[in-house]
Amino acid sequence: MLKNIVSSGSRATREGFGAGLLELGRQNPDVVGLTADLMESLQMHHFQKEFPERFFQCGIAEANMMGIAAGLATAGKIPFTGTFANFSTGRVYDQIRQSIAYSHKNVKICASHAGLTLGEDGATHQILEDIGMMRMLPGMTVINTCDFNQTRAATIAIAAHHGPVYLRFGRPAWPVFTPDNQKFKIGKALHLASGKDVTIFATGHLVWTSIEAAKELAEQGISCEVINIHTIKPLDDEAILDSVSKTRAVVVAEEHQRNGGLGDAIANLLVHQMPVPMEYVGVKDSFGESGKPLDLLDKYGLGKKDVLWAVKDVLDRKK
Amino acid sequence: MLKNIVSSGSRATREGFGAGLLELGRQNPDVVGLTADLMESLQMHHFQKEFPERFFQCGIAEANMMGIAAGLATAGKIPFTGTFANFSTGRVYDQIRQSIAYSHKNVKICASHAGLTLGEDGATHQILEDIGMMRMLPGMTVINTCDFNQTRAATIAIAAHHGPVYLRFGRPAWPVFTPDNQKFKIGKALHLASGKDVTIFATGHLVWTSIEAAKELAEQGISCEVINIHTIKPLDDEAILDSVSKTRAVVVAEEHQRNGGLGDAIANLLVHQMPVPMEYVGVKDSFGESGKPLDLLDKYGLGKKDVLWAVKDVLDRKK
Amino acid sequence: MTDDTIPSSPSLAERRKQCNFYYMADFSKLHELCAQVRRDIVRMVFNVQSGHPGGSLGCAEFFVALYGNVLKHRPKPFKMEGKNQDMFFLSNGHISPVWYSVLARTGYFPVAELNTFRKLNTRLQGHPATHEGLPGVRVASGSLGQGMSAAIGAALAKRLDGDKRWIFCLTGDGELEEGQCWEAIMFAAHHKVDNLIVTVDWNGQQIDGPTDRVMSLGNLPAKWKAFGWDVLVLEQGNNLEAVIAMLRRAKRRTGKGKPVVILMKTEMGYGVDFMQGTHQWHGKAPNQQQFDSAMQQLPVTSLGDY
Amino acid sequence: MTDDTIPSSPSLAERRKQCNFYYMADFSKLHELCAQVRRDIVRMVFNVQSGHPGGSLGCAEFFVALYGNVLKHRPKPFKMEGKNQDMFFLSNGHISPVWYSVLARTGYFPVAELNTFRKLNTRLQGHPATHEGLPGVRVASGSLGQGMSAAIGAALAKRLDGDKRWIFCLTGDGELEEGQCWEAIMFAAHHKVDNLIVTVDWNGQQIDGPTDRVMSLGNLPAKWKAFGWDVLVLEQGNNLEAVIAMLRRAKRRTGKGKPVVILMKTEMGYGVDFMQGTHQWHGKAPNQQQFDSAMQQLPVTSLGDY
Ligand SMILES: Cc1ncc(C[n+]2csc(CCOP(=O)(O)OP(=O)(O)O)c2C)c(N)n1
Ligand SMILES: Cc1ncc(C[n+]2csc(CCOP(=O)(O)OP(=O)(O)O)c2C)c(N)n1
Ligand SMILES: [Mg+2]
Ligand SMILES: [Mg+2]
Repeated sequence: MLKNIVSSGSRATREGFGAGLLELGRQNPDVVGLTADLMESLQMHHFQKEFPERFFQCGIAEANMMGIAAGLATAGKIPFTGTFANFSTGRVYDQIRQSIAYSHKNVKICASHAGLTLGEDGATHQILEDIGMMRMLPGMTVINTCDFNQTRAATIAIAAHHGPVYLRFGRPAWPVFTPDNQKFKIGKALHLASGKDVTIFATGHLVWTSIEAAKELAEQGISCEVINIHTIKPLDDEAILDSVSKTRAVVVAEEHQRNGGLGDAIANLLVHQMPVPMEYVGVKDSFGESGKPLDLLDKYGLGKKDVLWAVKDVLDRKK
Repeated sequence: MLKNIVSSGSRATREGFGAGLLELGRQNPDVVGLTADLMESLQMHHFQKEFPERFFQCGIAEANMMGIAAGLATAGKIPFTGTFANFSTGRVYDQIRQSIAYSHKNVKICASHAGLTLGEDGATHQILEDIGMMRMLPGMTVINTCDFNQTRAATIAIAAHHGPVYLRFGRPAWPVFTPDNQKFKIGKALHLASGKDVTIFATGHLVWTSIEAAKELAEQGISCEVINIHTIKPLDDEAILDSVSKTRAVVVAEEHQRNGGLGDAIANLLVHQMPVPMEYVGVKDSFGESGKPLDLLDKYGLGKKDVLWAVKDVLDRKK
Repeated sequence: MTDDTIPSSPSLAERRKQCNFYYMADFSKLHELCAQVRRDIVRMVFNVQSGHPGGSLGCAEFFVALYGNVLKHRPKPFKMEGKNQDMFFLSNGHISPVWYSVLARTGYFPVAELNTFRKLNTRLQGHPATHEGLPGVRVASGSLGQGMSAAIGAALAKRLDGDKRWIFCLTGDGELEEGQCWEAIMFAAHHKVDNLIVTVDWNGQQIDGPTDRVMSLGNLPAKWKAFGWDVLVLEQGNNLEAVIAMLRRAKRRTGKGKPVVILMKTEMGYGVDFMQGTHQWHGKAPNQQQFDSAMQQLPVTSLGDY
Repeated sequence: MTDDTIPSSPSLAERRKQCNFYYMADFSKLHELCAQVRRDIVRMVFNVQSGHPGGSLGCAEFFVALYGNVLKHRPKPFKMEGKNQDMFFLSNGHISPVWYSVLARTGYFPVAELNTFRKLNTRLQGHPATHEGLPGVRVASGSLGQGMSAAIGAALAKRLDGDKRWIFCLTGDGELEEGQCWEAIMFAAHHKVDNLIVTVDWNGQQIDGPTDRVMSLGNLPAKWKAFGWDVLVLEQGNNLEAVIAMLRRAKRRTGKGKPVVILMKTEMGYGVDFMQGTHQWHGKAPNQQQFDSAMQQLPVTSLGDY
């Protein structure tokens, strides 16, 4: 099963967003776009070109953009906001909280350049806390997609879901390995490979990393279940517990702080339902820095080797 | 031991902050205060009256206040910012992140009116995600005090600690039960009562609630260890693991979302080191509402009864 | 004859009534409503010993003028999307008492519900919210500085839809210290959002004192003008006729490529002598004796207390 | 004779040297430094194929004027608290290349370190940071809109300490769309922070296009004036003498109860013909051919490449 998962080339997840948004624009006249002076970084220029009157340039004013999106949603539009993940969350948390989440507004907060793989811009831009922030908000749907195809599909899917959504994706070209005609089901974990020794739950860019690690582990005789948790909230409790009841050892891999993210979300579930040994692959309570995406993942412990070690550590503890 | 913990009356934790800040003002000429149009709510008027030239009224502009604090700290001052917990965190997360945490600034972010016990102002003001946000920030010290005396002591202690601190306290009068001449040790969990069946880790207002619950449980023959986790970051791993290795069942009680707060911080530690059954006493992924503080705690599952149930639930699972 | 003309035309009132729009043509009734709203405010705040009477009292005329006479709105059934209606957004959410009173008394929900203000399980939250489904509220407010942005979004949507009605928004003056307000102000001018009328409750007060002392807004008209708005100054924000006339004038100024702002001078606490002209009553409830004194100053009306 | 006088006095240069303050009296040397800084910028960005050449090139004169001539500063040992020195805060952190080049070439750290820009383990982060201990940087920037606030805080501290030196700050013009800037601008006027000189890089460009199209700043001088600042407009922000003269003039305008702003017109990409006057090079690196062309336009100087 693992062997069948292969990459068909590399494309940025944010391009998947751009493609999905353009399609949506054609399907649904209520879909509108907003950006805060980062139109092309978000790949929203395709939409803007075809639907200029449905696209709102907000300038460098993210707080106002969130409020405007809330107002547009109030009047029945489906606004997609686009800026970097840092400026989509921490910069505007209170605005999202009050005007969008608490007010039940149908706003899609679309966030690119999340995590370390942003690369050279460095720590001020490399948000590693956004999943943590967004998953604390009642009523928020939190999605972190793993490749171009999934991001495109998720973009289209969230328009059909009524309610606020945080859609997180990234900057660099990244292996594409999910089907290009997939249907995206919010809240439904994707079972990528069956195994019996340990379950690796991964999200975003680290899904591919985890697949690669699992392939290597398979050669060493370690059988990993690999599950793509694209939706961090609502969490697919059932899929998680099903898998863990079998493997009884867990590794969680995410491009995020070890505090507050998917790791904590799963730990929260497991200590309540099924306490088992867990290891996290994630940033260890530090800021990032400038560098090339892969070098950064390596330095901060988010590489394939780190997934391998985490699996071995957790298997040691399982004994 | 539990029996000896009695309340000597009620005072608001924020008054402890006001008293501590005034004392600090007298001790240390580098201490300066800032507020964003909430001077008396924060009880900073005592300081302001005595040291008007060292107090900066920022108006309703929290983002700017955080930046100004960073600048004051750069030049060697020890700024204490004061506003509601909501406006101290979510409103200004990116400013804290870049200008304070990432820049290693010696700023003390002091936050009142945290949680449900804010009362009638309702959900827009009742932040239940602030601990979660602040504990994700590298280098941030996160403290949530339990009564007047502890808040006063903590206020004084954080001035002596170099680095950014988030100090969280509340609005209502609340039982005072810790010594009035205490020394506050950042990062050192306070062992309040020894027990063998379960450990209750509590923070903030819910420490008192947990003590009351533990007293009642003692009468029912259930022996609770009660530990006051006033410092959520850095977490006192040793004290926690020591206790859990004995009781092997954990309840965490906090005036916060169950997602992202002290519960998740302890779950994170335990799944890595000592997976055991846990229950959370906290808000279950919902916004608050207007009402009286105790009624709200009751409705949202943060009352004494909820600690009792959580203990019983976890003991069931421990078997 | 358009609805911008003063005095108001009974035929318009009739037409609106037939379509189930709310409209009050009779000025003496509007005055009476103002008086009753003031009683409601003080009673609500006294009742739960919490809330914000000062700003609420100062804005009674504004809300009565807006909901009683200027706004084209259908209280029942309340439609979130407000298509072909005027929409109002309250940014300074702490003055919820005056809004709730006027919403109730123009038919959005039962007047008796005012009695639940700020109590557990109420729809009348301390700060206005949509969470419990209170008719009339479209976006929550309370954390300051956010309402104008939402109003602009709604105005853009109307423009997209070819809907010719107006968006109204009220903000506090202290609230203008929030940077987000200036983001919104800049945006509205740049995008020529000219179906929008913002009113500033220019009472010169905020929590910690007079605005001039806490964080001066300086030359406020000059600020708005420099940001590209059409600026109207209303000196008599507590004069009902003046407020109505100004709101109508503002409507006539729309559609010309500029957003319109009314800088409305009001007196915080207006109508209750000891609350008047001071920041002290921004967010404080009267005690029994103060309550009695206020009730004496605010005469009973034919509308009746809730 | 004060250090505000032009042409600069050799004796002052001497005095400053003796106290280990940096000071460059010779204008031809300052011009040469400008030229070298431009080479540094393009080489740094080309080297890692990332970074922001446009705004950096446009601000070369400003940084050389400031660090070479106007600022009283001691590069070594760098003191975070900057007591009795002038302090500078860069708010638009993306133009780090120009700052790093000037910091290195005025002695804050080895010029060779420019070669590490944006590479793993560097102190020269993509956006300026204190985290790795780079001398010269006091507060991180990159997320826009925050630097003016920090500068004001430092200015307040100097006032408390009776320290008579100045605080300087540079912000982008697009950056002024951030509401926090207007909070800071309002604060500084209200608190009469008159030991502060803010400069705006008024290049009329931002990422998505000309500022006028993306989010117009409208009448920018009127905005600052309405917010209570003493406003100076510099038409020739890429003329070194004009920048120095303006910075000195600004210093003379301080101490009078108002914060001072210089609206400095620059050309984005100045000095490299194909980068000039467009937003396209805000954050793009040249390819080999473009790099060669740029290097031809920016002559080698006696200072030498890093
Ligand atoms: C973001 C934010 N900061 C602070 C507060 C606390 N607060 C509530 S009302 C108020 C004063 C508002 O002043 P103004 O807008 O003039 O209203 P008025 O007092 O005149 O009613 C403040 C600071 C808040 N609600 N939101
Ligand atoms: C808060 C925030 N939002 C968005 C960005 C992305 N960004 C970086 S530079 C820039 C444009 C800045 O324009 P300006 O200040 O005029 O600088 P210039 O392009 O002229 O160098 C933007 C939008 C950012 N760094 N920070
Ligand atoms: Mg006011
Ligand atoms: Mg610019």
